[in-house]
Amino acid sequence: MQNPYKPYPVRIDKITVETEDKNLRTFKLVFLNPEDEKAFAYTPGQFAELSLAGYGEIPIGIASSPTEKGYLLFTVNKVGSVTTALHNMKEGDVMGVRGPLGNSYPLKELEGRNVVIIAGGFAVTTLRSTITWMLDPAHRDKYGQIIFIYGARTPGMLLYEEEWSAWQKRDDIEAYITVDREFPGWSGMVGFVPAVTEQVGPSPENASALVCGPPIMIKFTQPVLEKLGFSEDQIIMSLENRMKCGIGICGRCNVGPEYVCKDGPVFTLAQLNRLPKEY
Amino acid sequence: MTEEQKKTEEFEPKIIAFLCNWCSYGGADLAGVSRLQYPPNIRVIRIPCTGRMSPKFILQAFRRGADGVWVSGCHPGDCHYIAGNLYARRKFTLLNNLLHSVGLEPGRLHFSWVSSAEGEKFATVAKEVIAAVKAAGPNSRFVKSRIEVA
Amino acid sequence: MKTRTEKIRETAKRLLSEGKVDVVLGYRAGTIPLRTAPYFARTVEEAENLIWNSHCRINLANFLPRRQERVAVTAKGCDARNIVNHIIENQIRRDQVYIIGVPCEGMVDLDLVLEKESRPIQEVIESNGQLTLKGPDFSTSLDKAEVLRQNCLTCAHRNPTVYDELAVDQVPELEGVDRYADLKELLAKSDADRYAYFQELVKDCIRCYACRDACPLCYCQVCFVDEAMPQWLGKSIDPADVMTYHLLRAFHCAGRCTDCGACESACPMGIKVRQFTRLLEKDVKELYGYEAGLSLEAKPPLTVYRPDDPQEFIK
Amino acid sequence: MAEMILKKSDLAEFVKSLLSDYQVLAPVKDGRHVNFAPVEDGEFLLDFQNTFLSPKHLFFPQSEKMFEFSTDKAGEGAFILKEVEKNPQPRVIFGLRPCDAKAFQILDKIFRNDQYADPYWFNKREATVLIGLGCNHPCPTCFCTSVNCGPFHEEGLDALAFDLGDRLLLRPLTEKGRKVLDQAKGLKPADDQAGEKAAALKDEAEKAITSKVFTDQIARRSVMELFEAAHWDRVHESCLNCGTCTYVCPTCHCFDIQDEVAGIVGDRVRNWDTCMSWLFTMHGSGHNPRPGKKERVRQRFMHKFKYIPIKRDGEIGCVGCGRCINLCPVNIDVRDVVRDMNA
Repeated sequence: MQNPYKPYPVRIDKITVETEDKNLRTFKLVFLNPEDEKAFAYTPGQFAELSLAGYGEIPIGIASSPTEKGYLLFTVNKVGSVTTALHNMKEGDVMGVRGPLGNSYPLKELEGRNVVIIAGGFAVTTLRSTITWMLDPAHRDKYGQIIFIYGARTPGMLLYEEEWSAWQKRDDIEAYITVDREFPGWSGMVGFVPAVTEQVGPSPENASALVCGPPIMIKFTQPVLEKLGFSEDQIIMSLENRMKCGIGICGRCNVGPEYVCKDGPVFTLAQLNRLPKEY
Repeated sequence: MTEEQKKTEEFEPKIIAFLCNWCSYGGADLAGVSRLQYPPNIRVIRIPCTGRMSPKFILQAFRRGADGVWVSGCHPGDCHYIAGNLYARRKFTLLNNLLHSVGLEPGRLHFSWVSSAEGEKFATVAKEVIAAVKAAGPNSRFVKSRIEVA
Repeated sequence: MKTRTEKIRETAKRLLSEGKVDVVLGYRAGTIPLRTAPYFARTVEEAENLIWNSHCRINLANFLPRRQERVAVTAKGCDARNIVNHIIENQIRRDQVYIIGVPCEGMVDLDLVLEKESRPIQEVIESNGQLTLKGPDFSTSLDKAEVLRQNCLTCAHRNPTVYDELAVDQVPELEGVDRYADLKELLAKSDADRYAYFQELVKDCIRCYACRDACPLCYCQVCFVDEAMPQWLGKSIDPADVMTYHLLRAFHCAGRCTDCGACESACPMGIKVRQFTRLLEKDVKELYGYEAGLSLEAKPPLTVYRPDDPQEFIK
Repeated sequence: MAEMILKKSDLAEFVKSLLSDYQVLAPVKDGRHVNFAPVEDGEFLLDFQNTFLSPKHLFFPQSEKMFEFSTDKAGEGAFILKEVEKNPQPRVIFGLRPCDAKAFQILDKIFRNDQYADPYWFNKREATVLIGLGCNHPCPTCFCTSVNCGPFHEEGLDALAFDLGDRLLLRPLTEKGRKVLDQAKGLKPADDQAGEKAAALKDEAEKAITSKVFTDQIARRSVMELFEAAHWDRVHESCLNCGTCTYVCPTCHCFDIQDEVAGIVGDRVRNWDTCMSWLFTMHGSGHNPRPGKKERVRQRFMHKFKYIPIKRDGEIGCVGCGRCINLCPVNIDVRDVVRDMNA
């Protein structure tokens, strides 16, 4: 019997400090056994349990895209005991990755449609994966217009500057990057994500919106999308809850009958409206 | 020399000392500066005041394998925060009794008042503590060992 | 003479109908024999469900912290002491709580009853100090005095000391009881024996924390067992962790415990967890002359000191 | 293979004949309580109500090692988890109550979903043969007949025993059960009379269960209708949020995974956890999706009576054993809660 609790051993290849407060770091992980990489076949929107022997596991969205071969990227905020231990690790250290876990963004169903991607703060990780995947030459033709709206509190808190600045230069994606207020040296957009979304005004026509961000951003973005004409089926969100097993057994991430870890983390707003707000 | 004595002789205990910043830590410093010798079994953790001591710290030290714990602060009346050590004294009394009642061996848990001028006393008490813990032998009570489950 | 139940209902109805309190906290009958449940009566009709019998083991003071409304509580001697504790510790205001004192003749130890009668009991009748347990094909009579909880047998304050009214007349306090006779015997043993005794005592612990959760003193927002940075104790069934839990739980009750026995009554495994708290209760009384919850004025022993407090053990 | 008869005086012979291939567990008095323990002869109980604790710990111990690892950086393979060798011994559990067997069957469905199977549950589960013992005298708190179970329910069992007084009727139910009964000594083919008596016992026991609840309205109502019902505002009031009900429950299965380190070796351990705990759902950010007693109490009952049925083909996550009713320190009676949910 395959043991679904057993992590693949990986080596930390590179650690990138992402934000000015140094609380967010991106870990580039390389499998110790090359065959494990094949077994770890994932799609954007999925997550994995990062496993630190002696500290435990944490569920983190996969920030890299399957089109980026040879490594996995995870961007981790330092909050609890496992993430703190992870932040204290060094390049070359060995840890574990268990997954891929959960469902993914409905990339198949999105084919032929316009895609609006709205992200706030460090919830952008799996959306980075999604955009990278969609922009890959092998996939770009399958999707219509791609609009990316991304905001953070300050310019220094924006993740993946290299990626989004490259996307801003492309003509096959509209990237709107915003920060909460004016900052010296910031020449981009200013304003909260919901306001910028309203300003950009994406058409709901043959479109779906992928929304991921802090609860407060979701709370105010949802009405904007509804005003623009997006139905609850067209709004797709990714949840997070405290998790342990990641495989739909241990019971703590339940939202109603759904296991966020296995049936989610991606749900349409239509699905969420039929569930208790226990997330 | 009997077997028992030999064991005690060879045994080098780990002792965690919680020292108050203003008095006993200074006392330890003075003992060092004065080149007073005492065996190196003591690991010092500096605390702001004995009033800061929580029973959690002491239990945690034993749980993690300390053979002895020593808490030391300012003499009554000398507390930097006026009465921290006097409040602490009541807590220590109750905790000391509780731990001994539930079976902590004599000689494992020590309390003292050592001022920053008492380098001599610090070294003396350190020797006493170490001798007592050595006499008690390696600690197995309240110690967490590798988990034994199915 | 009216029964305690009748008096309590009467008082509750009066308080509710006069608008003196928003809720009366008492007990309702259990859905199965030998049990009661804490009950929140908010209307005169609901007050009809209040009862009093020998199975009111849970300490109702436990439900007071962080309550906003005005609340009346039916309180045994120990419950009242715990309410006093809460008032001293600013968990509830004196003017917010109306204490209906219920002088108490002791509560029955459920485990002890079930030990004496293990067949399925369908009905319990209590009268004249006798419990009659009835099953489909049996009827057993027990002397209530034989099956009282140990803390009730040695109770020093059966009558509430602080109250707004008494439901019934005071009962005589017990006399000539040595609360700590068994502890003294235990403490006379060797440290190895005591260690073995306490290890054995908690060996069945399943870490459900019912003892903590039933205890009125345990109202911390975050209990030390849930703290993660640092994690003070592991969460697996491990003897050192289980013991650390019980020691720290007990220590947190030092100088506050009224020996109400709620912890022990709540324990599903029948562990005598009071053995830990009683050690501290005994010391607090002997060393600092303090018994928790007897007066609103007295300062709890760990919040004060005397320059000449005993310190023989300090070098 | 047909039904067999085992005289109680031959129980020791029966048990001994299995010992070469199996460890045999049966109900024995353990201090004040009855629990399962290894036996080597006929010295065990047949006239008990039920074991004090649910026997789920036989397959799902409160603490179980999953992996071990070294934290010695100097050594080889540091920080890489290694599976702990598990070769569960073949076991026969004799005298299991039908409700607890039904609970195992529910847990089988929970520990295996369309993608994953839990090796720790199944390695022990599959190595075990369950011989149940029907309840001739159900307790007043039993309500198994209301939740797709009963005093002589057969689901989850490999064989079922009927206590006919001085002898037992053994009914094999699965291949595994047949194999054990084939091997066992002391058995004789059953006569018609025994079968009739067994049927009568079953009938009588089912009638003796007067405690009833209904779940038809729960099944009909939507998650949100049940979730938002007003009665939840009262149920939790007396709850202490201790873990007693979940730990004694035969179907509660939520667990936590913890790393325990001692020196330079460590173990990844899984432990029972409880939805009654504040920490259970607490996010690292400080946000708690189930912040209060009301949400936590509601979760437990909704999980058992609505969520599990939705996810596991209508199977109710309760078998009516009554342990939580007997052990709840504040007498929260699951039957009352279900009545409220179904009202």
